Amino acid sequence: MTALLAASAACERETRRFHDEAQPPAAGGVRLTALEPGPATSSRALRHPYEDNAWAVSEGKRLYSQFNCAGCHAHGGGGMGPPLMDALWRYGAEPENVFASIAGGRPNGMPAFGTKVGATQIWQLAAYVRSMSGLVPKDVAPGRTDHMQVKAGEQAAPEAVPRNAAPEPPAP
Amino acid sequence: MRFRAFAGAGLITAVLGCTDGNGGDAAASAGAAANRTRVADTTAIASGSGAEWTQVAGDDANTRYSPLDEINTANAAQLTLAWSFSTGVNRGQEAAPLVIDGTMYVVTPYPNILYALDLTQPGAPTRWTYRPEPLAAAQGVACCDVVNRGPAYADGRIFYNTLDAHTVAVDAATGREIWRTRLGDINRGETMTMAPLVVKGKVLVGVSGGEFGVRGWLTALDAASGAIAWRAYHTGPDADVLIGDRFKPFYAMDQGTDLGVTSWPPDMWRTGGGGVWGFISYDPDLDLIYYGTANPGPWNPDLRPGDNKWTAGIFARDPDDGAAVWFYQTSPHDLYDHDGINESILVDLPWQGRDRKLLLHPGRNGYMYVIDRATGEVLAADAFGFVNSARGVDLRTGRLIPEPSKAPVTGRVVRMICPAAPGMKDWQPAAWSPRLRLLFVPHQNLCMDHEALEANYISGTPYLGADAKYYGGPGGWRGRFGAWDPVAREWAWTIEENFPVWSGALVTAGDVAFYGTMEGWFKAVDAASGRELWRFKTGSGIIGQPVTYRGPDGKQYVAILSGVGGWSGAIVSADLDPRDSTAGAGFASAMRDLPQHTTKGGTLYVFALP
Amino acid sequence: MTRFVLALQWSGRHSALDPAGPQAARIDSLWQFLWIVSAVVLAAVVAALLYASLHRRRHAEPEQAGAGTRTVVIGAVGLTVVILLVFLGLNFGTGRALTIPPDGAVQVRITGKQWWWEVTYPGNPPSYQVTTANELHVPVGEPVVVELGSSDVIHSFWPPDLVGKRDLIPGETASIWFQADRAGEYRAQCAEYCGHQHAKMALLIVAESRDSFDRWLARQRDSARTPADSLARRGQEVFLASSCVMCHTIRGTPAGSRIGPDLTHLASRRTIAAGTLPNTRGHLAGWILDPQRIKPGSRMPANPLAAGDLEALLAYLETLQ
Amino acid sequence: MRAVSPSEVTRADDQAVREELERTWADRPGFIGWLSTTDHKRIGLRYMITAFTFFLLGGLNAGLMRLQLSRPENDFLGPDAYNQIFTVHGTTMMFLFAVPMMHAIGLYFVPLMVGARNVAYPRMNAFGYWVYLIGCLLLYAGLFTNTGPDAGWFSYVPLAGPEYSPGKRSDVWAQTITFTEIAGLIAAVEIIVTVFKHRAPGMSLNRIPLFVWAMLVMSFMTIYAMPWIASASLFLASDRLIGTHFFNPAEGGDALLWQHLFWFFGHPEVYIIFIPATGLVSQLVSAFTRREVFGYTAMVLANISQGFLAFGLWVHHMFTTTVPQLGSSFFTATSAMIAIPAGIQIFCWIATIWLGVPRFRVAFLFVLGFVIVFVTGGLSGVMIASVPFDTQVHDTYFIVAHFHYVLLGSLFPFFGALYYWFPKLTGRMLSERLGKWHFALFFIGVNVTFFPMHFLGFAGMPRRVYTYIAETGWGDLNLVASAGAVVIVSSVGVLLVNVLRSLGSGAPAPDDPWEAESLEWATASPPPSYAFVHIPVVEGRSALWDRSAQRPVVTGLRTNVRDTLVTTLVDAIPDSRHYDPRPTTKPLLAAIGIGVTFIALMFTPWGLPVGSVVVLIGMIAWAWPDRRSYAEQVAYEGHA
Repeated sequence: MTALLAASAACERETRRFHDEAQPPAAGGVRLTALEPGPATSSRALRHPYEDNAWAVSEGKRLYSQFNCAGCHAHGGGGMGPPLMDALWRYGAEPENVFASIAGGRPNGMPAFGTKVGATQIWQLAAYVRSMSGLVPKDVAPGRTDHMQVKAGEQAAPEAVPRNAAPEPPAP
Repeated sequence: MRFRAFAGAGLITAVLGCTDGNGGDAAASAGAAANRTRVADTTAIASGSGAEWTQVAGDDANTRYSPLDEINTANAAQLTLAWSFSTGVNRGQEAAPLVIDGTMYVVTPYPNILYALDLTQPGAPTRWTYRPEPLAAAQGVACCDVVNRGPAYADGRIFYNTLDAHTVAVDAATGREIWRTRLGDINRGETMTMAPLVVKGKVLVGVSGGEFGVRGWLTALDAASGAIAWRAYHTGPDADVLIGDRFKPFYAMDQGTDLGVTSWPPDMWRTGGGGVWGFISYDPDLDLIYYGTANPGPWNPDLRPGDNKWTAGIFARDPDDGAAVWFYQTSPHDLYDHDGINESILVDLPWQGRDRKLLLHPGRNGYMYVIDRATGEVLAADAFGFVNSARGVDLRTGRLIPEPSKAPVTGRVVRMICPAAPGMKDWQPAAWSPRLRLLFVPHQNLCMDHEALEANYISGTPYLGADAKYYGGPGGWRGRFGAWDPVAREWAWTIEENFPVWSGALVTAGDVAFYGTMEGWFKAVDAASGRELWRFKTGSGIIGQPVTYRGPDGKQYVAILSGVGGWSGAIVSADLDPRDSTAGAGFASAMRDLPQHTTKGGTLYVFALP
Repeated sequence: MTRFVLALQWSGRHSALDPAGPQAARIDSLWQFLWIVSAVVLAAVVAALLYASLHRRRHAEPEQAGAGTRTVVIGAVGLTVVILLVFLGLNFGTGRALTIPPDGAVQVRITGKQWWWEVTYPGNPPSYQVTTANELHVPVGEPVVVELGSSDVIHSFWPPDLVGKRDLIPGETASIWFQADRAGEYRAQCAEYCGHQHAKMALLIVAESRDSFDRWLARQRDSARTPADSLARRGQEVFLASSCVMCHTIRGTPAGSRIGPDLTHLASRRTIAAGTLPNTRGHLAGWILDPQRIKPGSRMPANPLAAGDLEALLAYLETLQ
Repeated sequence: MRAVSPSEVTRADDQAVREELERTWADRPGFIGWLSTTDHKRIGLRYMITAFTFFLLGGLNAGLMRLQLSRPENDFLGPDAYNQIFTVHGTTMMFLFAVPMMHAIGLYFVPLMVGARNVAYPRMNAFGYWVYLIGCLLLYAGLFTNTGPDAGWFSYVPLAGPEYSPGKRSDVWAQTITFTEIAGLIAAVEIIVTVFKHRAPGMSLNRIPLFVWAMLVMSFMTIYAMPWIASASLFLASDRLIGTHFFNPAEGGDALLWQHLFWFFGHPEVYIIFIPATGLVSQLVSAFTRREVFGYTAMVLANISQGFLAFGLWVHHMFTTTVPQLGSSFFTATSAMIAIPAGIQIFCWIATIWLGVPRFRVAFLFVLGFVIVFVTGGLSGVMIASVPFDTQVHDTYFIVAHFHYVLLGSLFPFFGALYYWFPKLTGRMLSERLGKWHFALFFIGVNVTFFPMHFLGFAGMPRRVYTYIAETGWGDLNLVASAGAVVIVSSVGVLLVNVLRSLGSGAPAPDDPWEAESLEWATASPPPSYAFVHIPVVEGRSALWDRSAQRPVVTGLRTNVRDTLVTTLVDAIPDSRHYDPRPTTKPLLAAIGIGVTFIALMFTPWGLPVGSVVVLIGMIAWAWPDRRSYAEQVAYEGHA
């Protein structure tokens, strides 16, 4: 049973999803605050499938450099844009939040990439962005690149539990 | 990376400036003594009483020298806080306040609020506030914090630039907006951070964005209407660069037709950088403006074979029509983001036995240039710190001689390049004391590991093509404040600081020099000896420009904005994470201990003798 | 013999044994020597073996080795040594001739990328630099020195008709030179395994007269013009407003990314997708819509454009002569 | 102990001795016995069956590849699947089949051929097998979970490095290599010690069979070559897991460093496979011509010189990189030089056949096939030693053709040996009729598959392509090659039928069905657990043919404990007795520890400390004095 689970995890991790045509998150599904009127509900999203897929995350890492994300956010430490490797998320830490940040931009300087980058690649980028703070499994997260040593690879990133981001699920 | 441009703002009415070497008044009023006093008989200096501070650099010559001498080496130790003012903005405060007619004008970083403070009232209450409401998105294309280096004043109007690439003119009396001209497009990465200079009814402004592939320019606006009078690009065909018959560069390397096109791979000049975000100076005698152009884009030099004219150099232009008169390229085919934007300070000195009109340019590449400002001839270029990225400047050809072993290679880390990308000295303006004939230079001592990378031009996103990490250079200190003797071509004295000295300098006829540190200390030192006279701990790191003025009550005041940020302080102001050593384009790794020394702030401090 | 087989198999196809340049020709003559000697040696060994096996089948007892046997064996070994020495001599001669590049050669730089080739002709002044992709034009009868580098993994440049291969290794710069003596198109394919699309990473070498080479080079220096035709102009808008700009350069427009091939003169190229498909409207459309069907794993994502947009885009791309 | 003639030993004695030896040397019954055995014959056979199983799987991979390539633009396999399959094919054939199979044959037959009761270090032998098995299972577990390595069996960086091989595929490769390297090193040590210290009295170094010589040379090569690949795979794994920069040119590492390390192992690797094959050929030639191999000394020296020269060839895999021309010339010369010992061997075999009386049994047919196929491959090998020529054919189907001729050339003697030794292994004869079909189909299949590939190479077809476009014109010859592959598969099918039929109903084999000369034929088929009732004494180079009338044997070795004889290195003079340890499962425990360590190391650096603890427990238990054995030993020493 364990072996089967491990095997299916391995298959999931290793698939090369060349032919994917991923869909953007459902409209209205993105939530940025813990506050809500009436009794609180949980809206914690499921991990996006790409976060279990090493190839998708590594594609995200490649695009992160090639689409100049690194120009503002450096390799996670930030610069013109905020750091991405820490536990603070201005606009939510869930994959849907990150997708929305990339696709729709954010008012204080994040450009909206949605018209220029397809949903598949945005999901790949979102998965990679989350890997920087250890939010995707270690065996999926990328190692070092063939470039300057600037930080430990994402696979060694300690999990930074998002603070002040998505709402906590209600107490049982 | 070019740094918050501060532009030498000229105030034609108030500043007579550069009166061809008759500084006798100043010298006389300065009186007093220091062990190194000389008579500044041939130096162009600010004139007037020094009661006001009407342009960021104090005068058109960019000396940051004040003839006030109430505060002097004997009494500076008694300086005390007179009043303070919170700007309400917690980003890097690089601006110089202006003082005109009993009113102080303070401009903040984004959102670029302009405050008019009434100095005639106790505690300097706000007379009016002007909010230009620049586009918030502009913050995303401002390379190195969202700073502003100050306003300019002329004819009852305050002019300044907003981050989203507009220039505004505001009525100095009422705070009413008179005109507002859009000069750039943030979607192309164009922002404006420099302080304008007003010359002969024209507001001179330049663009930032060398890290975004902008095509850099200097633009003259009609001070009355805000209409564009002329615009000189710094890449492209001669017609666009306003190169015509009058253009007589001194060196062969800068001579030729359409070098702004032919010294680039095809079409790369369209995204070649070369903005203007430093200070502009003006010599009314020669009727020329001087300013530096920023780095070429992208950073990776392998991608742009050629000299990449007219980036990383110094232009002399006619302010009336913008016509270029000469150009000297401090870093042809710039390898390390060593812009040419550092201020040019106009001084008249005897040089090798004859009086010459000179231009002092403490270069980002680590060389202190002494240039004949009439011709563009380089008379001296001496390293003023540890330089291993170049072997020197060939005075015969004018060319910087790069050190091949330190040249960037795509895909390979080149280690220990000194100075690092922020250069030996970045934007932080130096001050010139005509009395002492010393140049007071705040600067840094950083080296870097650098890897050149592929770069993709996607408009509105960074166009860098390099990863770098900086660290303190040899000696164990990261910053220094020193007095350079341009005639002896050596330091008269230096003060080593733990962090880069990212604030501007100020020197007075009282022979007191002022500067601030990134820990937040505001210091007064004996300009002749470098002896520390006084220090005050402000609320945040200092990266602003100290100014001095005589208040309506007749006392001399010294003012400084405190509020850490800028490229060097972004680790604090933008909460960067130094576990990634490339954070803040590599600066955060050199400053990883800064958060233990200071926090964000945005406060104006004004000091006076008790 | 091999010539015969080849002639039978692929007349007009590419082959290292149908040399179009002096280098390949030299290697080909070395091969002629090698295969003839080898064939003789093989025949001799097989003959000896078969004769040895068959000639004493009827005998009951093995024979003692005599001095004769020993002499024959030593002789055979000696002959082997002689053949090898001749081989070494010829080999070093050929090697020397191939490695020394002549002066005044055309200079080109090729960068291998997953999975295409960037071709750059350095310019003097730099504004004469020409950048294209997957197509290398050379003048006939003139030596060409190719400087080779890689921006990701190891690739290998190999035009069999012209010269042997040379690896493109990240962190190193290699160079190779060749000369095409016959005008024509030659195919080069990546010869070092480089990942998913190693199979579809080809480069077309077009050898043409000096005149037409110069004309081609001059044309490649031009920026793209805004098209006059309204459909094509709309195509340009589609290009600039869609994901195309994230990866491609068209000089003269704001598109300046280098992730994918420079498209400034796309329409002048004969193939697309690194020598995989002829550059026709239909293939281009198929490639833009779903490149993963043609080159699975390729770095170009699917672009589900509306029919009208696609038509406009194709019209625009066709203007990029 | 002393040498006596058989006549001194009575038949009744003999029977009692046999029974006692059987009690002493037998494994425990049942599954535990199966897990705990340290008998080199059981382990060797197990090794062979495992290696052969993976040969079949590797062949299956090859079949899939040929199917994919049979026509242009085939969409049977996508690039992702194809790349995994071709990588696993190469890795399987080199690391899971060829080298282990040669080691397995050595571990089984070398002790028998030198007249030893068991291999040296029998528990380590068991350990080595288990480690090897874990490596095999890891690779195929990887393939079946879509984690099959896909960077080629040579795993060139940077393609196999952390940036371009996301996931765990290349880690599976690196650790598979680690496991097989450990197993290979163990086998090499055992073979060397067995040959040096456990030879039967009288078998001086100049009398040992040529196959044993070949195994000795090959084992030394293994010891010198394997550490390079072990270091390389360690470097690769640490680049991937903990971000070291061994192969990162940006940070001062070097992509070519990998190639140097890999080929410094990789080229000797080819000879590690080929040299034992020459040993097999010598045994077969001798057995089927009823004559000692002509030029024994020359043959031995040829093997030794190949062993040395093989380490001077590695750069010929890198002629198209940036290695300097002058350096290349040296490697061209060595690469050509190695043809000389190979030539000596071929000429000596031909001379032997010439002088002998050939019997055209299947095994001998395979020898003839070997000479033809191998000489073809060898000649193309000399061609590619030429730098200019190599720049044309390097990494093309010409090379694919070349090394398949060489390696499948080495498979011919292996198949020959299978027919030759199958009776010894199983006690059953294989069918000669089916065997001839097997040979004919295999010979035809190999040539039809691989000969056209030479021309594909000239026509520009690179290796490791998952497809090709129709315009290249490569379709026809690829179709021919694929048809040849069908023939090869059918020939292996015939072999399987032959083996299965023989196991069920094959003719029982006598002790020495071929009237061959080496000592393994001096015992029963299959050999008993104690191998020989009496350790034979050797009187000549052909142990059985040269035996004097007395046929002397060694007596005096205890039969109630596992007593083995240690002889001197050069002259094999009896020197001392050695106590052979009892069977145990502890090596299995240690092997599992190693498995845990290296598999965990694919995921976390913690694998090292945690796994090491398990290994340590296994090793300590293994080395812990066994009370019963100790008592036996004391009793034995006391008795002596």
